[in-house]
Amino acid sequence: MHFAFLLRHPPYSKQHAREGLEAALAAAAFGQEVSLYFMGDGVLQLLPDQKATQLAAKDTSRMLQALDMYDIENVYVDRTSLQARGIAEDALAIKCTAVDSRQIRQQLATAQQVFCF
Amino acid sequence: MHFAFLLRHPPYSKQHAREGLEAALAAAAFGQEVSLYFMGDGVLQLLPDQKATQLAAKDTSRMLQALDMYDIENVYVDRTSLQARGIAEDALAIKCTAVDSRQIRQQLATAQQVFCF
Amino acid sequence: MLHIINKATPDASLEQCLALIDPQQDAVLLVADGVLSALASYAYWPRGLAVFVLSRDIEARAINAYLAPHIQIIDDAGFVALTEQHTQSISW
Amino acid sequence: MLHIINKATPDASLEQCLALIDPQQDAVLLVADGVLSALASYAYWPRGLAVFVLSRDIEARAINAYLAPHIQIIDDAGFVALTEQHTQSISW
Amino acid sequence: MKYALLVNGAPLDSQAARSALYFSQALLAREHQLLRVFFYGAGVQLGNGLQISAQDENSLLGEWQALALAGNTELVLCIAAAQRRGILSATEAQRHGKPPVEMLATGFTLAGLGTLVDAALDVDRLITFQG
Amino acid sequence: MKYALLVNGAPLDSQAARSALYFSQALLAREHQLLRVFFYGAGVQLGNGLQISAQDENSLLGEWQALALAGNTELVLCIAAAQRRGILSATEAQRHGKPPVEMLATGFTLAGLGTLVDAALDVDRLITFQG
Repeated sequence: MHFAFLLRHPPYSKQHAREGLEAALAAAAFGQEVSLYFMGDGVLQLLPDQKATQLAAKDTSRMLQALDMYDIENVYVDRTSLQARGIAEDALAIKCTAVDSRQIRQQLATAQQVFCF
Repeated sequence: MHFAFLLRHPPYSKQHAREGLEAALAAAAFGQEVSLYFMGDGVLQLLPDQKATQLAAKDTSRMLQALDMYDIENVYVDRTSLQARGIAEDALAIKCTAVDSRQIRQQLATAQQVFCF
Repeated sequence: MLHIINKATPDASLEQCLALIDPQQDAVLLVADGVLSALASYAYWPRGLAVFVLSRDIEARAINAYLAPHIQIIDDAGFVALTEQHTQSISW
Repeated sequence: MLHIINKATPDASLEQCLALIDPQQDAVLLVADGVLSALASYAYWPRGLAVFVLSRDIEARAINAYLAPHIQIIDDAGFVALTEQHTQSISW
Repeated sequence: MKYALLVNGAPLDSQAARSALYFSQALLAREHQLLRVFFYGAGVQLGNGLQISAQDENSLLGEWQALALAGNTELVLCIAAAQRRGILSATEAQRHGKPPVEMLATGFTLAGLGTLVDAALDVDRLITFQG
Repeated sequence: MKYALLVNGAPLDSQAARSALYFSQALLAREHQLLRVFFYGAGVQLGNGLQISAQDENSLLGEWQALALAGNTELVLCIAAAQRRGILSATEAQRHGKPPVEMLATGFTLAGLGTLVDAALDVDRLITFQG
């Protein structure tokens, strides 16, 4: 089954970034096909060199390194959200495919479940 | 001492409306001069005929009836916020003075404390 | 796709939801503080989109008189019916 | 007046804060998710307004390289100093 | 149809648990099955059995417990999310070297995210209630 | 100068308590007095003494307790806001007919909104940390 996760929150103030990724990793660990869509302030989860220790928090960007291990290959980032924040596609900590809203809409139509964090 | 309360949240989903009013009533009960400023979605706290029982919640509009009892007379509503929501000044459940941002700014300058809910 | 929105504007959820909506096939259900986006004064819903609000959330907040004319009011059973009709949903 | 903002845009706090700000006398301090409003791509701060961000919130989120040029970075002691200088504050 | 719910919002500081309760009651009234409600994020706070409802409000927790009995519905708190927010069963407390106080409300269980994934696979509809 | 803080945000689901902690440490380092921290709204959840910090994170609660000792600072939970969110002292629990479990973390007290008003009158600066 195909589970899509929309990751829309910036890291650290709240637990959405962390708990969204944990849910996605769990779905993959339980053998489901997982796709991730970073959008809105969620694209900030993808910035390299985060210093979570400044807030004594769990470094969510390190959790992204685990995506490979869980065979999560479908990692997408909303191009408009990157542009609105002045972030270049090649400045991200992990490899993502930049997509637009139309592509996201089409891909979500094939998902068994869409989880929103 | 003069304590100003900015009441900016709509009633019921969260506790801001209720807990903001409770803090204001407490300040008045402890003998302080209190002024209330309803702004943004906070103006929705002022609508008559709320049915809080639909959500098994505490009716915050009934708390407004207590303002008189606590001698809170300085009750202001942001005119722009009402207009943006299509709400007439005479449609509110209690008597408020409609003010604009400039007036609010001037009045806050005289407050000992500004509490924001 | 059924889009369920529980947040008042301004909020990123609304923008993101609108960017993904297909007005021909999708429906929007406003619940909790989300019902505030059903006010007539908030006019950003695309033409032709089906927008529903939950009656108990409207009544609790006493905003019946302020709703945009095309908004459809449903009860809890109507909410369930929407989830029966739409195989997919996103709660923003 | 010191305005302390801890929320990312879009959010009603920003609008309401901007409506009350006096750019000549007031200062804005961005903390927590509020620091995202210091990005160069977000250009709604009135000219001449002093806008500060808390360094640990910037570093945690790794957005140093993206800040608007007029934003001033301060540490925790700088935050305390701002509260010393301003007799009044509003946390939005 | 078979349903499961995911509730992410705190019981008092969001309307999520309240909205989900009314939805669940309507589900049962329409003779759907509600297999499981998975509480995640701040939503786990509903399962704090030590909470006391104020006199002037109904007990949201009690209504959920009644719903679970009526619908034969599992109420599951995500164990990791609950632990982060200080909600432990007596067993969990003891495992962490604390006094074995039972904080979990009657009718709730602690389980991992796998039970959310399972629910998503078992049902016709999984509906999320955000905070 | 004399300071007091008002913390309205939940400890984990907002950054309020964390930001307020660093601010408080900087206050003491600059030799200000921090008389009282008043936890209101979802902020009261910091005072839940049954919480357990995960291994990979520092204990926010423990750091607050250390700060309170170092600064001779009162940590006060709003009693009404705490009760709504299920956080009770043993005395309060018993008064409501529940087993007398002490949920309040060491160093915290329950008190009414009057102590917030008092603090606002007693200090030179009252700074709020929102959720």
